Amino acid sequence: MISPTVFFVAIVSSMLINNIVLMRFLGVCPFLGVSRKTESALGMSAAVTFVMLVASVLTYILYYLVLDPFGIEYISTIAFILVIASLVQLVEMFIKRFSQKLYKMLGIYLPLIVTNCAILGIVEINIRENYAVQYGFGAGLAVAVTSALGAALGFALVMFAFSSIRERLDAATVPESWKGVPISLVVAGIMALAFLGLGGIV
Amino acid sequence: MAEKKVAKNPMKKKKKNGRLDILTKGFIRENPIFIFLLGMCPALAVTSTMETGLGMGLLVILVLTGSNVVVSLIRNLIPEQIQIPAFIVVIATFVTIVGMLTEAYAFALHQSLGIFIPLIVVNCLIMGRATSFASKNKVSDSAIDGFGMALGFTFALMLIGATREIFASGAIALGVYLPLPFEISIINTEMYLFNMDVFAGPAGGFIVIGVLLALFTAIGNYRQKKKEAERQAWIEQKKKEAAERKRKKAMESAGDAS
Amino acid sequence: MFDKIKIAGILLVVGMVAGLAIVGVHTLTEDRIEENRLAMQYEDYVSIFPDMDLTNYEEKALDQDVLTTRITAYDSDGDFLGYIFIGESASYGGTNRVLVGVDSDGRIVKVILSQTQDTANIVQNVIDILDKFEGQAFGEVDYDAPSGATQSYDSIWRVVDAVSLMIEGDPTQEAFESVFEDADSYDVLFDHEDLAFVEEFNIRDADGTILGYAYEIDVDDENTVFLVVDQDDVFKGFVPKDAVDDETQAMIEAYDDHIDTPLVDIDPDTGDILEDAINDLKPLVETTTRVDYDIVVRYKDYIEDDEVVGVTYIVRTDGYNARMIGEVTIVDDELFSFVIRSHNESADWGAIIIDDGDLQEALIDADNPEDVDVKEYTTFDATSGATQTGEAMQRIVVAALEYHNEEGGQ
Amino acid sequence: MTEAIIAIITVALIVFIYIGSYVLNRRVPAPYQKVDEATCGACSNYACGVKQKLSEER
Repeated sequence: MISPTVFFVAIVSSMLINNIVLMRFLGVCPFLGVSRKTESALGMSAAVTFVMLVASVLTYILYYLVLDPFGIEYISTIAFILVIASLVQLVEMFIKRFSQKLYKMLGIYLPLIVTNCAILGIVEINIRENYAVQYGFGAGLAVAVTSALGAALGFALVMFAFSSIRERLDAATVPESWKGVPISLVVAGIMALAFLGLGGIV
Repeated sequence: MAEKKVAKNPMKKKKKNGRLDILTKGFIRENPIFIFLLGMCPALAVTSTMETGLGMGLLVILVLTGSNVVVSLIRNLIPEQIQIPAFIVVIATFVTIVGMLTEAYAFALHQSLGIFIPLIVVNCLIMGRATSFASKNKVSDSAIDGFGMALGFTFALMLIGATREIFASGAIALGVYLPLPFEISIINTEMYLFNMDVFAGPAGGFIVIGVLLALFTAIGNYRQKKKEAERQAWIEQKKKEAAERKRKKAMESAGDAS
Repeated sequence: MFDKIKIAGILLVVGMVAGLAIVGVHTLTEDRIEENRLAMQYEDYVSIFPDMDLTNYEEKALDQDVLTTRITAYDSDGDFLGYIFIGESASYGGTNRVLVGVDSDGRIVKVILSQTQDTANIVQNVIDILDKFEGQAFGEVDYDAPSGATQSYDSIWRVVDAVSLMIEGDPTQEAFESVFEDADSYDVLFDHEDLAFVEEFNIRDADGTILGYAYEIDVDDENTVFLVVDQDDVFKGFVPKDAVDDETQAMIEAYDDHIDTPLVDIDPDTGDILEDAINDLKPLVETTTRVDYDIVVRYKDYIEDDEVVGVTYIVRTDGYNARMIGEVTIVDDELFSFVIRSHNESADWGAIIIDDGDLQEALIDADNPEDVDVKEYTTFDATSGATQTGEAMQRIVVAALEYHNEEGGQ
Repeated sequence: MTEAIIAIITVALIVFIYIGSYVLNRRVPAPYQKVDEATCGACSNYACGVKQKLSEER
């Protein structure tokens, strides 16, 4: 039996210490691209959270029930990206069919997720962590999903904070050549410095 | 009267050698990182040293050239409606293969790039070239385009990597990660006291790319202003010439009338 | 329709070609990748023992929580260089793989963090401090933990600690080895209360066969002695754990004459704690049938007219926090009493149901203890610790009954 | 050898599923929605259906 602290550490470390955007450099494209407005940042975060959770479950099962037993781990890259891509297609289809409201909220962001390295990155990291070997298949799945949730929350946190800063930046007087992405990157660098300090938590 | 030197029309495009242009446009004019902001994740993650940046660049060269060739080859075989997913399959296959080759022949590089090798799959640059160029052009042109674009990408990664490495360690080493027969430092300032570790870390990555982007934007702005000024000057001259011609004509017609 | 079939066909062809290409490259590169992975391991080995002969080393898998492998290193002349212990230990980012090199004098050569998922700058803090291990002898390892890297550092420390225990030896294990040459491992059976000895151990050889039993006696705060008997309860002497003072040594030696006599035949008259221990153990030995440590120890038979009417079983299981030991008495094939003799459950959760006693009563009264719904007795906490404590208690009763029914109370 | 065949079949199967789901998704029409063209133009995603629709409309 694994103790509850494992889950706590998994959430805290993947949300704050190994923050997916600022420490692991995953999902930088949406971080820069969709963070101009707080509203769209939150929409993107919601879509990422949902897809990330489902994708970690699916790929974990695929890896430990198919790829690992047959010794064909080497096809995991192509298998994972295609699983994520088809997942996104199916989710988009269902949302289109059954909930117009939800589609209005998430519709634009769903296709963007296929090329979001955050999802594929977290899925790969979860497999590399060997949770199934450490905790057993079932508990390992729980830990993997927990740390995926932590990563998604960390993404949402940084997206929200960054979009708020950018809304202010738009109103600030910035030298001509620094306007837009360059100054945002420097701001992101300062945010990364701040997150560096969170490393002392554990 | 000596003939006045006529200013060239800056708006008229210089005639360019087609293939050479395809090859070189990725360097500055259409640089994937500095101009289009494509593939920012690897640009931040694997550029703590120049050599890892170079290594990543080499892998992208292999994948992008290969996928462009294959996409261009099969562009007429695949029905329109399933083109994009078919391209993704092609790219994912190439990435898997290149990943295995790296692990076999450049193990240190494979270890240091870590999960960013499989993540080449989701690099927008590769899919972007496949849809916007390779699916519409000949095999040879697509190959050159892929190679050139990836070369520009490599150049950008190396520039970022070199900047970060020199600030972080005061030296630039080569031969640590790539399977080269030698291991040397290209530049060594020997100023160990002034090393700033933060540049090897995440914060340094963001800041360096930000500064370099601002630099590129500034250069671009300067060029554009220069071009604008040239254009203005040319228009002024043309106007003057026209006015001159008009005056002459008027004088001639006045002379005829008299 | 034809269009759809065409698309499906193309899909399959694309998939097959992609799969073929990947499999092809895999078969080409497979061996080389394997070689590279080995070479990476060797690199670590060589950084510990530069003279190590990579064609001649022994690798032994260790059956231990932290340490996974022990490598015995020789130099090119075949001379023994030392051991490399490989351990895996959890940190916040994932599992850390740690290598500890130990030379033939039992000193640490080097500690290497060979694989980690922790954040780079935290890892750097830890690596900076690893040099301090170099050259230290086990038993007196001194270290400064770096600030802000607690989890990463602890995971390394756990491995060094485990190596230390393995090199320094475990005093308990060594004491047992002085009696049984083949002694390889031991388990704590259960804690005794109100007796001269406090803990009972069994001693096993490498195959897991039980060689004998030991009872820990705390003579005073500093001197600890084991009373050892073999499988047939023949007295094997008292052995000291660690070093003992002269007085205790003299007490032990007074019993040397009795070695190899059945315990029940010993009738000492020394008046010290060792005599109490023997006197306390005698009745237990007479009535105890040991089955297996993890399942059931048949403890006491109640005999009336030469017929066994009741049996007490000691059952050990894992509770929420640690080992839990229960005593189940069965009279006339029916549950008579059930007491938890020792546990380590937290006072807020698990201990509440144990102290409460309702679950014990319910288990005794039930026709079939397996059917008792533990959750009813842990309503204050439906999710975690308490439920598991309750389930452990239920397991104890069920195991005792099962064993009793199989053996027919014989 | 069986391992290789399983690998090929797995890849083919996943490709089939993916492209199948893609085709199915394309057939389901998206509910009409107003898109902020300026934000949309700044994004360089190839797979974005909204963007394709916008360019078709133009």
